[in-house]
Amino acid sequence: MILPKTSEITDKNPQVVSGENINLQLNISSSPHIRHSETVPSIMLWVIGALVPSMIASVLIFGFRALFLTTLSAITAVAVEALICKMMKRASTIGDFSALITGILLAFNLSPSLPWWMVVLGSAFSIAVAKMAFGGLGSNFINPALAGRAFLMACYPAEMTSWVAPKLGTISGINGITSATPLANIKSAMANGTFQALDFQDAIINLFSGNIGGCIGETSAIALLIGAVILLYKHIIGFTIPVSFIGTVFLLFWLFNGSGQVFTSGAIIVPFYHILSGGLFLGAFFMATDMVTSPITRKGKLIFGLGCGLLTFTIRKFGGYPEGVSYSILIMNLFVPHIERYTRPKIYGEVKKRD
Amino acid sequence: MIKENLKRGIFSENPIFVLLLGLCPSLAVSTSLVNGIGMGLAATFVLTCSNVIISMIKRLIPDKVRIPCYIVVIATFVTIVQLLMKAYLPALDKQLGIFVPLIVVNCIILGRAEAYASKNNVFKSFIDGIAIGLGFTVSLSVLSIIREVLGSNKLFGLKVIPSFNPMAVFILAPGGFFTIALVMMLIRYYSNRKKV
Amino acid sequence: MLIPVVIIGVISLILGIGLGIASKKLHVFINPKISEILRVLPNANCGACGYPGCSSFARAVAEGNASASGCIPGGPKVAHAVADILGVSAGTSEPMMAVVHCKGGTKEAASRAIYNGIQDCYAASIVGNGSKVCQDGCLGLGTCVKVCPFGAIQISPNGVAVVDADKCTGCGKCIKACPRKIISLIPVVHKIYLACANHDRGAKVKKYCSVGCTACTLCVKATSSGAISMENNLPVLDYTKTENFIPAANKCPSDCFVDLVSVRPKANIDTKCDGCGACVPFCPVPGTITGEKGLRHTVNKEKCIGCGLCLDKCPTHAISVWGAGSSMKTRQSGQRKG
Amino acid sequence: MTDIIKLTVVLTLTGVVAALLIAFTNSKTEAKIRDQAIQAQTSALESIMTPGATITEVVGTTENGLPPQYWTGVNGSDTSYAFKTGSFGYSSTIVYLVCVSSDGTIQGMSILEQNETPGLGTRVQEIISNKYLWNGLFSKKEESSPWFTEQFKGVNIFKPVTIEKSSGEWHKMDKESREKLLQNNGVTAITGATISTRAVVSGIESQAKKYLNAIKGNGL
Amino acid sequence: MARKFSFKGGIHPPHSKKKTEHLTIEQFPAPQKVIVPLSQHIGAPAKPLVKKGDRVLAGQLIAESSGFVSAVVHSSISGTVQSVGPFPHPCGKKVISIEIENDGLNEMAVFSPLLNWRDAAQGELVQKIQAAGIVGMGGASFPTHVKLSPPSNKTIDTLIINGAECEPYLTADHRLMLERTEQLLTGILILKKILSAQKCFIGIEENKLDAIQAVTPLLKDQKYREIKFARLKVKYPQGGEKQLINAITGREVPSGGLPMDAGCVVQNIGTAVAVCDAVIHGVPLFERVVTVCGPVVKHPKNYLVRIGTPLRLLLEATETDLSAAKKVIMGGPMMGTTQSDLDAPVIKSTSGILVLDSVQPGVREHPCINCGHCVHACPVHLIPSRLAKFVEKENMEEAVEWNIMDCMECGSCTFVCPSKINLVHFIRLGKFRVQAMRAAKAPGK
Amino acid sequence: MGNIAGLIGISIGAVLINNFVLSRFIGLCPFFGVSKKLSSATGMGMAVIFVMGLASSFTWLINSFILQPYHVEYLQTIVFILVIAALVQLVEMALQKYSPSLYEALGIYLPLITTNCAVLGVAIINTGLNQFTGAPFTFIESVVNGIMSGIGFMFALILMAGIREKLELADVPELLDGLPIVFITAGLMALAFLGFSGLNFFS
Repeated sequence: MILPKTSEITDKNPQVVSGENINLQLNISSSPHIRHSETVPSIMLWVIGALVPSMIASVLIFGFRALFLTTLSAITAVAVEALICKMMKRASTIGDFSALITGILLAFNLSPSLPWWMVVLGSAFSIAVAKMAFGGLGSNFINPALAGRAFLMACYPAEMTSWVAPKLGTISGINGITSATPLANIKSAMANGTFQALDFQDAIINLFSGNIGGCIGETSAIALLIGAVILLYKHIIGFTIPVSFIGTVFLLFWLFNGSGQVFTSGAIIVPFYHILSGGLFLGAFFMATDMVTSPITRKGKLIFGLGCGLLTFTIRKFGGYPEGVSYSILIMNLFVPHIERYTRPKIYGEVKKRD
Repeated sequence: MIKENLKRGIFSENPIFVLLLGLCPSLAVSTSLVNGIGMGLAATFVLTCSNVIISMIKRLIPDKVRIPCYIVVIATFVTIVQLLMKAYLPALDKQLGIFVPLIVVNCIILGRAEAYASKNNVFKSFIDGIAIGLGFTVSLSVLSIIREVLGSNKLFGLKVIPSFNPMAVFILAPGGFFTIALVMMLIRYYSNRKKV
Repeated sequence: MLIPVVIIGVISLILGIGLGIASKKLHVFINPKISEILRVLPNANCGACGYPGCSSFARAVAEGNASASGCIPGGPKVAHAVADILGVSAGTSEPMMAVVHCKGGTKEAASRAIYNGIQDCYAASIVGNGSKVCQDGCLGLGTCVKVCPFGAIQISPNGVAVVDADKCTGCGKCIKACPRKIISLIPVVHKIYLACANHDRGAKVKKYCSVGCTACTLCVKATSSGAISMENNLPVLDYTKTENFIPAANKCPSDCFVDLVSVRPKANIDTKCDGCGACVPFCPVPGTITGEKGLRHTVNKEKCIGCGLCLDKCPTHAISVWGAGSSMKTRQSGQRKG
Repeated sequence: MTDIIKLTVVLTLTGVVAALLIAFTNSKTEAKIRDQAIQAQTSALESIMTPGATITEVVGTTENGLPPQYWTGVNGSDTSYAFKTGSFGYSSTIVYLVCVSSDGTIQGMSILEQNETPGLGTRVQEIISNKYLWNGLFSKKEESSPWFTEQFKGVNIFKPVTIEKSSGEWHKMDKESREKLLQNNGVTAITGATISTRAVVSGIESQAKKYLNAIKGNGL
Repeated sequence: MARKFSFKGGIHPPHSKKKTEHLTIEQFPAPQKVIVPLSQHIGAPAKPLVKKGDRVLAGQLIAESSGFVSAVVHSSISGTVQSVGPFPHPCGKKVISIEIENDGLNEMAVFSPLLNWRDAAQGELVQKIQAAGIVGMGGASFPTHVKLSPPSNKTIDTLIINGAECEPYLTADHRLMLERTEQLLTGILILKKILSAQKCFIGIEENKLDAIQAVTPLLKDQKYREIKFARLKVKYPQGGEKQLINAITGREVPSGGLPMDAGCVVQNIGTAVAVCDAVIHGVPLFERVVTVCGPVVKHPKNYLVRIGTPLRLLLEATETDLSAAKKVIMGGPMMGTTQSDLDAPVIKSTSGILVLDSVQPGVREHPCINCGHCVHACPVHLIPSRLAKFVEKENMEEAVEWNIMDCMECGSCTFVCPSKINLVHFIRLGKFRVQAMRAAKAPGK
Repeated sequence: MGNIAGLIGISIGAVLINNFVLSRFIGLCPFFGVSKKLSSATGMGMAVIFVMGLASSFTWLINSFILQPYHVEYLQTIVFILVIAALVQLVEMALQKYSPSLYEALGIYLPLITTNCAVLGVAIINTGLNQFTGAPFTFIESVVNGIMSGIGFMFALILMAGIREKLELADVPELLDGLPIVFITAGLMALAFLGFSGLNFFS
């Protein structure tokens, strides 16, 4: 079906020839005739705005290289999208700002020490393969930024898992190890049996402020929360996915905290440590909630969030990677068509079909 | 006629990119060029031999046991290849692993047996086997070269591009799928251009 | 040597007997067409057709659910073989082609508003009945283009659907698709049709369409066979009564007819002419055939419309029609009878 | 009925002929295949033993923690022992041969099988070569062993083996720091593949120690 | 009055009612010429009873109904029939209409009032309504007498009067509630008597405070005590029949069914007033209240207009700047239809005429991003974005499977869509296609 | 109960980590062929699970009681494929005769399975070593491995079918429309499944 934009239609339409009963150029179109002011670019701009606090935090934590990589990633994403649109001979879609978000989110998921050309490669992959190959915004089934991260992870695992220390100091409580992420620490601590030695209370303050090693945009929980509040307030994301996602992770790590007990202070601190570290907040608020790749109904979103949480727990606890948020979201993305199929809302006045 | 057949096998009826047959081995063993060529030649051998034998015995076989008989013929040659490889190319055999016996179920071979060898004479079937087999080998080599160079920056165990940090994903499963998509896209692009 | 032979021998023996018995005991009747199709398929069971295996594809084809060319590995050869089994060769009836009964594009026909919506004729017709003033005109949004399996319809730059006579197979899909019901089939040999479907009459039509039929009935009068009649202010062409709508087409003051033959062949009078003048009254364009009685007559090529009405009237078979008309067979007077 | 007999006969005949063909090929290749396996094992053993050692295969009982099968290499007065052992790495069981002298010093080791992540764990078998396609294809192939296993030479299994993560990979080190590493009884980890590294190290530490102790306990 | 009635889904478009909600209804002068279409209702068009040259009186029957689901048509002025033929109609097509030239005498036909309606039989009352040609005046234009004659196997226990008027701009019902409160309530009582419904509600959105204040005191009166007031939450489409039933009774009309399947009948304010006029005064439906409003309408008005008055006259009377007009809409902005011909007349279901100065995106501006706004807005709980995709890809089976036929085209999904996709247009196209498909498959056709 | 843990390990390995389609590249032809529609993907998946379980047990028995005792392991390929082919054909005929409804649901997919390398693949894998225990597969283990590999296959197939049905609604560029985009989809799926690598519940 040929679907030109409004402007094109009006241009292409013939001049109204005056004839019988014709006096003016009225438009005929289908109802409704008024629209809400919210647009796709406005949504995307709000998301970008919500990412600004994290950006500032990352510059404070990792220095200007973080900003450089993010900018580079964003520019690459937009440029690749523009190029592909041109190659496909379709109207450029960079005006919807979705490529910009993909670029920023990808950078937020990368180590600040990553070589710049890897960032460019990942960003180009995100846009070209995970998004534009399927027809661009709205057609992709998998989160492009996360696909880019997974691609880089498979390409350059060593570089992707080497971290730099935060600028503001070492992680208190985990002295000596500055280049690993808190999650890698807890994982190895659990494996070595030195788990009790970690001073959690101190660590959590650092986790909250973001003064830890990790990816560019994921470290500062407080900055991410500010962004999340903006998105929630603007109704761009709902509570369903973040709450079910983070809640599931919290609950599972609380119940299976490794100490065998549930109601001790040590047991309760473990899930806090887990939800604050790694990319959980970034993932739960900014990537699992990606509209295109998450279910459309509330019930579907709930299932999606629960699934993400369960998978994150599984990968963090039993998997080969210390971090499981991005893979859990990617895997749940694959389930979205089925979740949507089975969570179709009950329509008004639904009549049971008789077979 | 031979030339025509080869052209058909490699281009117009390329088993992987056009007919979409034999995908499993082509993705699994195309991680290195040596593996790719080895697999391709092994399959070519089986394809040619079974084509010849089947075209010979096609009249003797009752319809009901047609498929089992064909499979037996194919499996025989696969086993022979397997044994020969184990004896003379043990390293390659180890690399190809399970995919050598899986040549039996490669749709190309049974497909050619059914579609061609069971309807044509011995010589024609022989040529067809070689042509399609070569097409398979060429396609495998193309895939292998792309994947090995991008994925490990190596060919025959030697580096290819200076100061290129290889993208390991191309050796992994996702890279296999991406590569085949890429090649199919290029083929489509050029055939579209030809038409226009 | 013995062990492998025995093992395989025994296994194949057991399987052979098993299969043999099973094929007898478990025999189920299948449509012979299916097994016939199955024979010509590659039987690679590759699944590329989207069906689970060759046999289910064969069944789908036999039941008409899948196209004969659905087998990708088989290619065109197999497709032809399958088609032969199905016997989908075209019927023996007269070849037909689709024509669009409207030629009022953006230049000729007026709009009453700007349509702003889905580019589809149905979609436009449910929003204030489209943007054309004419209630029966082609909306030009290409719904017929989309359904044509042969790529035979295009929207002209002028904004009306035009059928490519060479590509059209007369399958009739566009007829069902058109919301205005202005596409119909005509016998391919005729090449002339009325390109208007408007039921208004007179000056009213002229106000909004320069090529609209005004129901002036000149075409009816120009067709002696009575093959054109007026129904609800619109001429109706009866293609079974005559083949010759050339005079009618030429008479139309609004140029509502479309002749797919761009240049009609012209009549020519050869030396056999004895100047009897019998042909002159039958010529629909006065002053085309001239000549003095008894002398060889001549045809004014400028005026001749190539209708061929004069052919049968010539007692000496001196008139023939030939010329640039490529798709029209050169006709010799006297050859056609009845 | 004749139908059934006919198809059974055909199928059986095909099978028999096929079996004959295969059996024939097998008879011709059987010895060669066995040779290949033996040769592969010998060359693997030779590469990890001190050169010139006489290698004897010992097929033992599994009593007292003895390995089911091991090799001794006698070189003058020195006796070294080689074991085949394995441990679960990141995504597969890594199987390797390790040769230790009676005091627990690793003489050499070689990875036999692994199916780890390409680009990460598979680097346990990585051979560093700087030859390019254009200058290496027709030149003589240089024999070199993987750096990862090379660094185990001289490490003592009776002392705790440390895994060095921060100082870079062994093949990038200079001679001095390599010696320093050996003094610490340490090996370097493969960047990003700590799990695979740890699997190999802990496998050697526990298994080889156990076997060596068992052999020595048996008075050999 | 604590309880607010509402339903699940819906949207909050700007009301835009400020300009007209305080304007009293003005009588619009009878025009020089009226065009009375024979098809102003759902069902078979009426059959003309007059011919060219006949003289007719205002309120005189000029066309009789041609079936059960059909409605009679009356002349709205006194004058001479000019012609009977195809004339522009608000639906965009040309429809057989009766053109009457005004003789300026405004001579009324003789009406037969029925003052003692309480003693009349139900059938008689229905007949009265049928004879007055009353149809649903909210926009659906379903013949009222049909709604009032439920089949014997359906019991109606609830009558709901729809005072929601949730469409932006429109204030016709609002003004009626204020200015003709008594007639309205009487009309409701008549309707209730006809249906012998036990319960009767009048639902008014809470933003029409003055209307609530006008109606509720009267409900305390002994006469009108049977009528209960329901305060409705301000939300579009609160006035949708099915939404209103759901909000007030909690019941759901079964998919593919009618309100009567849920034991309810919903009538519009305008209809109730018309019923009162028809029964008590015997006056047929030949004029109605129309809100004329919009950004380029200089003097917005609530007019009492003769049916058949061309739109142009209304726009001229309100000094509308037609050069700035981009769209003329009959009805509200959410469900109204665009007009291409200003000679189209006001018909029985014309609740308003809006003139907008902006063109909304016709098809889409961005691709669907699956945001789910349409899902939350849909009062029928469909997934409009998916339906639109199915229609676009012409996958009608899936569209039907995902309940495309249940869409009521309220426009909520399109209103909220950030991609500015005209989902409603796609769905309407889809429904049309499905109907065409079914018709083609139906046996015997 | 170590046995149960071992079986769970095999199951998770077969379904998630070493998924036949997404990481082993086995059974790709039907994966791409029959994933167009969810309904046929489900039917195919069920049929594969059934046949793989059946084939695993048969081939394990043949391998352990005939091939190994007589030292004719080199006949593996031919014997296995013969048994599988005959088995599939018999099951198909039996279904067609005795349970037409089941045949409609599963049986029509059976011919496609004969040449599905997944079935032969799992039979051959079962003759090797269990990578979790380092010992040869027991009968139960091999049947579980067979069924679970089948489930893994179905899992991937169903996910793919869901995505492909959704892709029908997307505006895929002409150059990629059809199979190329399906390959890219499979690649992205495999990329996501890398997240399962190294999953180990019993370390």
